[in-house]
Amino acid sequence: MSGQGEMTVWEKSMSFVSTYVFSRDHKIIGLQFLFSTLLWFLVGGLLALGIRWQLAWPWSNMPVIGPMLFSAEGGQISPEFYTTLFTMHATVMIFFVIIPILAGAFGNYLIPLMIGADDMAFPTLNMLSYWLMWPAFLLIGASFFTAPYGAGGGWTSYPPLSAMVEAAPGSMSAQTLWLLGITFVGFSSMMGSVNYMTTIIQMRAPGMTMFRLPMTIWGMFITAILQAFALPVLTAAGVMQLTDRMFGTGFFIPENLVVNNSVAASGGGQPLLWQHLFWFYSHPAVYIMILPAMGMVSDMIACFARKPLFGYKPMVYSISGIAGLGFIVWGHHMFVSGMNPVLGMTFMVSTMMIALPSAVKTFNWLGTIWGSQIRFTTPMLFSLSFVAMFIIGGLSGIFMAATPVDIFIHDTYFIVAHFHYVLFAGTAMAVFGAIYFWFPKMFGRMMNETLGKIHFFLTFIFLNGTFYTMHILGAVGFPRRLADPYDYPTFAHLQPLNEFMTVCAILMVASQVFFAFNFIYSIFFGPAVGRNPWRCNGLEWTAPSPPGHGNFDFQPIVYRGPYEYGSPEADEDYYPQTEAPPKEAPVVAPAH
Amino acid sequence: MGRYWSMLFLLIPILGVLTFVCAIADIWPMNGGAFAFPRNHWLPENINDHGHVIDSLFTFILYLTGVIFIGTSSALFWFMWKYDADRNTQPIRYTHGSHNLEIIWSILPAAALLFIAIYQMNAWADAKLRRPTEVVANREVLQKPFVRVTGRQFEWRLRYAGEDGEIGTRDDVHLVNDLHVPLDKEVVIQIESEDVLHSFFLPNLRVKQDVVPGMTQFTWFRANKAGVYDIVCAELCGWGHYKMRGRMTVEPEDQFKQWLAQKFEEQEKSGTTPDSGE
Amino acid sequence: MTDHHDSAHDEQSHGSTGKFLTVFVGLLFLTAISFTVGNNEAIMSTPAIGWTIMMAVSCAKAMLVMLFFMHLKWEANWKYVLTIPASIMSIFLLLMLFPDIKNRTENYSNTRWLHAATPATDAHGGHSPAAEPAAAQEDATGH
Amino acid sequence: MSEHTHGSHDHHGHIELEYQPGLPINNGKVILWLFLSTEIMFFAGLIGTFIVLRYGAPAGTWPTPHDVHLKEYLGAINTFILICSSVSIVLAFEAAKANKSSQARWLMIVTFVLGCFFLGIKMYEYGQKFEHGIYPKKPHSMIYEKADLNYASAVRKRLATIVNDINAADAQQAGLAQEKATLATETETLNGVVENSSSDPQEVADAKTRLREIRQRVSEIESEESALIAGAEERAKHKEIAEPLLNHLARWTEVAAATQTDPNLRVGAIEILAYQIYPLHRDHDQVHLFLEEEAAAREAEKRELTDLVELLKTPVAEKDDVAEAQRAEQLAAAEARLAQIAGREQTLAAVNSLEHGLNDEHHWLMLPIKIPSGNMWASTYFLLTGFHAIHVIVGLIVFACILPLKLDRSRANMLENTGLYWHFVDLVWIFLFPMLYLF
Repeated sequence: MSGQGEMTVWEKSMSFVSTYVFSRDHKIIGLQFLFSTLLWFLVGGLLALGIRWQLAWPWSNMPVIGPMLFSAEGGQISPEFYTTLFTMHATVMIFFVIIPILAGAFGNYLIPLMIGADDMAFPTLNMLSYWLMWPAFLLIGASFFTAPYGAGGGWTSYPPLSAMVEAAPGSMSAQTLWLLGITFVGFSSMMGSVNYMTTIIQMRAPGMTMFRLPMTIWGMFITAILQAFALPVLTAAGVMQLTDRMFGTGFFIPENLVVNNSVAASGGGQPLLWQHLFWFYSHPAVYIMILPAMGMVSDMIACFARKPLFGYKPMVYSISGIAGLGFIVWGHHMFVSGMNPVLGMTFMVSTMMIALPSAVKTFNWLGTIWGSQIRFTTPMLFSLSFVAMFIIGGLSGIFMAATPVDIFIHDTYFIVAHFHYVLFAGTAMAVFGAIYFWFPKMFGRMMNETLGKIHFFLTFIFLNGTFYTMHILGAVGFPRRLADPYDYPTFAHLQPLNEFMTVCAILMVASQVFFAFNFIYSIFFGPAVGRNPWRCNGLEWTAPSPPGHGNFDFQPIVYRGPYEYGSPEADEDYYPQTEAPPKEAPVVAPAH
Repeated sequence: MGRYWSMLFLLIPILGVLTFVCAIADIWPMNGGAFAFPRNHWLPENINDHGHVIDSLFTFILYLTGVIFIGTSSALFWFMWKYDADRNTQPIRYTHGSHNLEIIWSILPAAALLFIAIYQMNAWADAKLRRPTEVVANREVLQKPFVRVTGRQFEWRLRYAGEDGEIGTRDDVHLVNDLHVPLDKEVVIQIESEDVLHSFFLPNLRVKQDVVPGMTQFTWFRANKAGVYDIVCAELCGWGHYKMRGRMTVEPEDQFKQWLAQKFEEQEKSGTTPDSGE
Repeated sequence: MTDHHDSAHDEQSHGSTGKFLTVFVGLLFLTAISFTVGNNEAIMSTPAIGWTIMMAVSCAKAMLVMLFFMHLKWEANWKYVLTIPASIMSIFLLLMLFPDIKNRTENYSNTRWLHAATPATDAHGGHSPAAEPAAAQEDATGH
Repeated sequence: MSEHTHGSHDHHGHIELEYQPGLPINNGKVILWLFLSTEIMFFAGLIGTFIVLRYGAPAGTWPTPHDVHLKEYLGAINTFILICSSVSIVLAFEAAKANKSSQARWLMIVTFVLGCFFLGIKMYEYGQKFEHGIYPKKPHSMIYEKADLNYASAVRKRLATIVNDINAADAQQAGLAQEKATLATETETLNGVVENSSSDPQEVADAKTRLREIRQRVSEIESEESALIAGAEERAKHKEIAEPLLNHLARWTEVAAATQTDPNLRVGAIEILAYQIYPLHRDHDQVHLFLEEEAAAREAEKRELTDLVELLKTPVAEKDDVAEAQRAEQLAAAEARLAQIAGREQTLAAVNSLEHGLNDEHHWLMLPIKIPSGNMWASTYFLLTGFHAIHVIVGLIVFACILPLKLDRSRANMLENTGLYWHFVDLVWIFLFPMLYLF
């Protein structure tokens, strides 16, 4: 807490630009991330509707949004544009929504508040990590509008398709812009993650031992480790693919490929190498996309169940276990890729094992609400639905981990169902819950509960309508990324099911209007609240709402873990981390 | 509302299981309604002798996960129903966890998962590692492929070995997208790619193998039902990915031989091979 | 240890100039070893031995630099927390790439051999698996 | 996570703390070590790529340093430089810790200069590679994996382009000269018109306009011409070299490779071509065998042709117009072939005297070269050393930023962190040096 004296000095001399635009305050940066990612969430959702439209009614004009989004196509989706659609949907959702909203928005906002620090360890670096997202936003945005079509290599960008200009003539420079954009995301995430780790290691308030950290912080911490160690490998691979495209190096291109009737630059490389390097990042990345959500859900469930989190330490160990195992399971994305089949066996065993910590977490959440007193608030409903959906997403993962089964369901809609259950029904629902939960801290006002519940109800119904049916498509073997699968006799009869899913998807996107209205309305007109509207234990609830510069108007000292709800020692049913125990002298954690 | 929210969560296991039951039993409640669902919403018919392992593994995992799914989802529902703060006047159970429970619910899933992992290794090895052998001159050698499938934007080029059983000789038959396979015979297919990644997917045979440029790979199966089936490309290969469709005809061996001879004759007459166009 | 002296966190300096110069000489000596090994035809005739020696020497050099120049020898236990995970993961990444190395040549398609580099002593394309040179030839001329 | 207590008070004096979480090191050092961990992963990705491509390359094809003009001793010198700079920066840190700021500054300057030396040597090495055409390039690299027909035709195309360009330039020069001459004549006529007092004023005015135009055009022509004239001599020289190469090296090879029935001569022809352009040490013996074989074949053909010519030249008793014409044709063909063989021999003799091949002798030729696995070698070499060099440059920028500061005890932390980064750069080089120069 050494910074507070200086803080007030520079606070006075700050202009509007340095307060709200190029701010070094972690809370402003967090909100900047939040608003940017929510906007991109809208874009990603509309892109998804494009995909769904094509799958339900192929080659038909899309009303209203069609002419708006793809006026060049006259509202009809062309096959090239379809590849761009799913590439951009995934890219936007993964790199611009889920990762930055968890690590960028909530990570930034919550880490210093929850550990009792006045700011990040390196505020300027923190600011840079946000502003480095902008080149990425612009590059990938530009790649979408680059003629003739945007990047069309899928978000996995497998070479040679993506490494050779000739292979995807529609993508041209768009793919190059895409790769550059991903490189910037990499720099931004790398800066953010080393900063988070340093902050969590170094800046904790007195008494805040590692095992008194809220699960959210543990999630963020492990996520930061994953990002810091996995992302550089993707950056390296991305740079190599860039040089393949631009200078003719051929790391991922075999000798003299004849693509599109032209002989490609002399290569000698290996397409599978890209897949290894890519998944070395992108598998841990799927945990990057869920661990913070798990942390936030744990906090919300404990708070609204008014009961200590069941098995805090096992929870911590299991997310660490997920992180550790997460690095050695990437090969399960490559079971049928032509990788050495012996490697497939090794990866299969490690993949099976990673289901274990996930199971432990689920049981612990159930254990938390067992014998509790649940308050059915909007954040709680979203959190419980996270648990319910995560069960589905986790169990469907076992199918893919079993290598022989994966032969059949690999690259089918079963996979699409699986990761949408984990990422949308899981993470995105947790994020909605977290927004409802921390909104009062961010803006000093409450969001409307009724609108929130309507939002929850509709989203919950329609997301299951959309994604649960995908399992059935997958069981038939319905492949992903096909612009028009109904030419295949095997899949021709699946169109009605797809229509049903598309209707659900449209309604699901439409129900977000309740959220958008609620969010914007409440920023200005929501009922004002005090410091601790939910009566929670965390350090962030002892700061003013919203917290000023330097966060705390007193020096927080931590006496206990974050989940002491209903403690017999306390007078009320919660026991803030900063509240000194009665009569006794401050309890100090044993030093060693 | 309170505890009635748990009803929504109860819908998950009920509708979830119901969906799968309907799919497996091939009953669609809304048949003939606004969404006229035709049938066959389950694994496509398996015509590969080795494919049963995959199907039974799939159903085994489905039942196993189904039980866990029902169990956990019902627990979630029940806890939500029972421990509503508005109704439940009992004080909370102030506990930080149970060491024994943690051990139990770590070991049980671990054992189940390890069991699945080990149980299916053999199937994996059969599918990808143990290429069928044949006896040539009293020696057991790896079986030779009878056709080479080359993926190319956006078609499957086939080169049948012809009479002599060797690919790369004069009597090869060149065709596009038209795979014929002898019935009830163990066959090996050599797969390659000319340009980008493709994936050779035969849904009815439970066969899928990515085709990597620069690599020669083999896949094998034994088709046991005559008919015409789909060849699907399951790896994004460019804008025309969706139309990279092949047709596989399974027919008795004598018919197959006859057909091949006829195709060879046609090829000899026209004097061109599909490859010569390049 | 206290953080009173943030700037120079240890009063009794652990590294003296003499120690650093000794390490310096050691590094030069090790460099000389790998240079000699790399240029020694007798050793490099079985390259695996040469490679192993050189990598061992490099690891020794890396350890010297890390222990003395990067002061790890005198640091508290945090050094393990901050260095070991990355080292393990990087080594694991390299190890897992190994099984696929042979994919590049062992599963090479015959058409590729026509374009791939072949050893100089093998000018007649004898390196390609003899299975179907004719087919390969045909394909090549087709392009 | 190590936590520790300390007794009395926090140095800002806010509150009496009895308990201090975190590591006993400053935040800068923590974040720097974490950053170095990410860097380790980054280079692990790059080195992993190198290993996969190096050991996945067809056996025995990876270029030796000699093949690609890589000097081991330059790598060794660079290693030496980096080790020296590591020592100097660690001593600078010690000096700063001991509050000897001027000594620290001197040591930092030494480090900075050493870093610049390292980059200088690297640039020299890169220059050498570029000069020899060893770099990946779009759409097709100059490096070919093997000497096949593709390669031979690429050489022929390049030579033909050179000759065509020269011819085009010559033709342009001649055209310009001719235009100038025409304009000169026209000027004389127009001058006559202008000077003639009896001319129509309108005509005179027109003539004057035209004269102005002509003067402008002539100055244009002269400026264009001057470059062409200046290059004429060089062009002539180049043409003298390139034309025989095109005819007797490239075309000969292509014809031989297409028509020879003897497989040795067929393969050998292109191998010889590749060797003449860029001699690989390992190919030496074999190419000489090929050369001998070709020479023998050539001698045999020459003898045959000479006999034929003699036979054809001996007068025949019977006069037959048709037969006579045939004989003349045959004679011309045989003599043309003999001339070709003579040209081939002459060119070969000239080229064989070159020690380092055509490309080295005449950099402007820029002919395609054959280095097995050469493109992958160049890709990995430039990737690894390039990223290392970028790290060196970043280090130098950091040095440049801290040099103006007073490097006393208060800045020792900054110096230590800079040093840690610099040592990491050194560490990477410790592994790159044997892998790239000695393996």
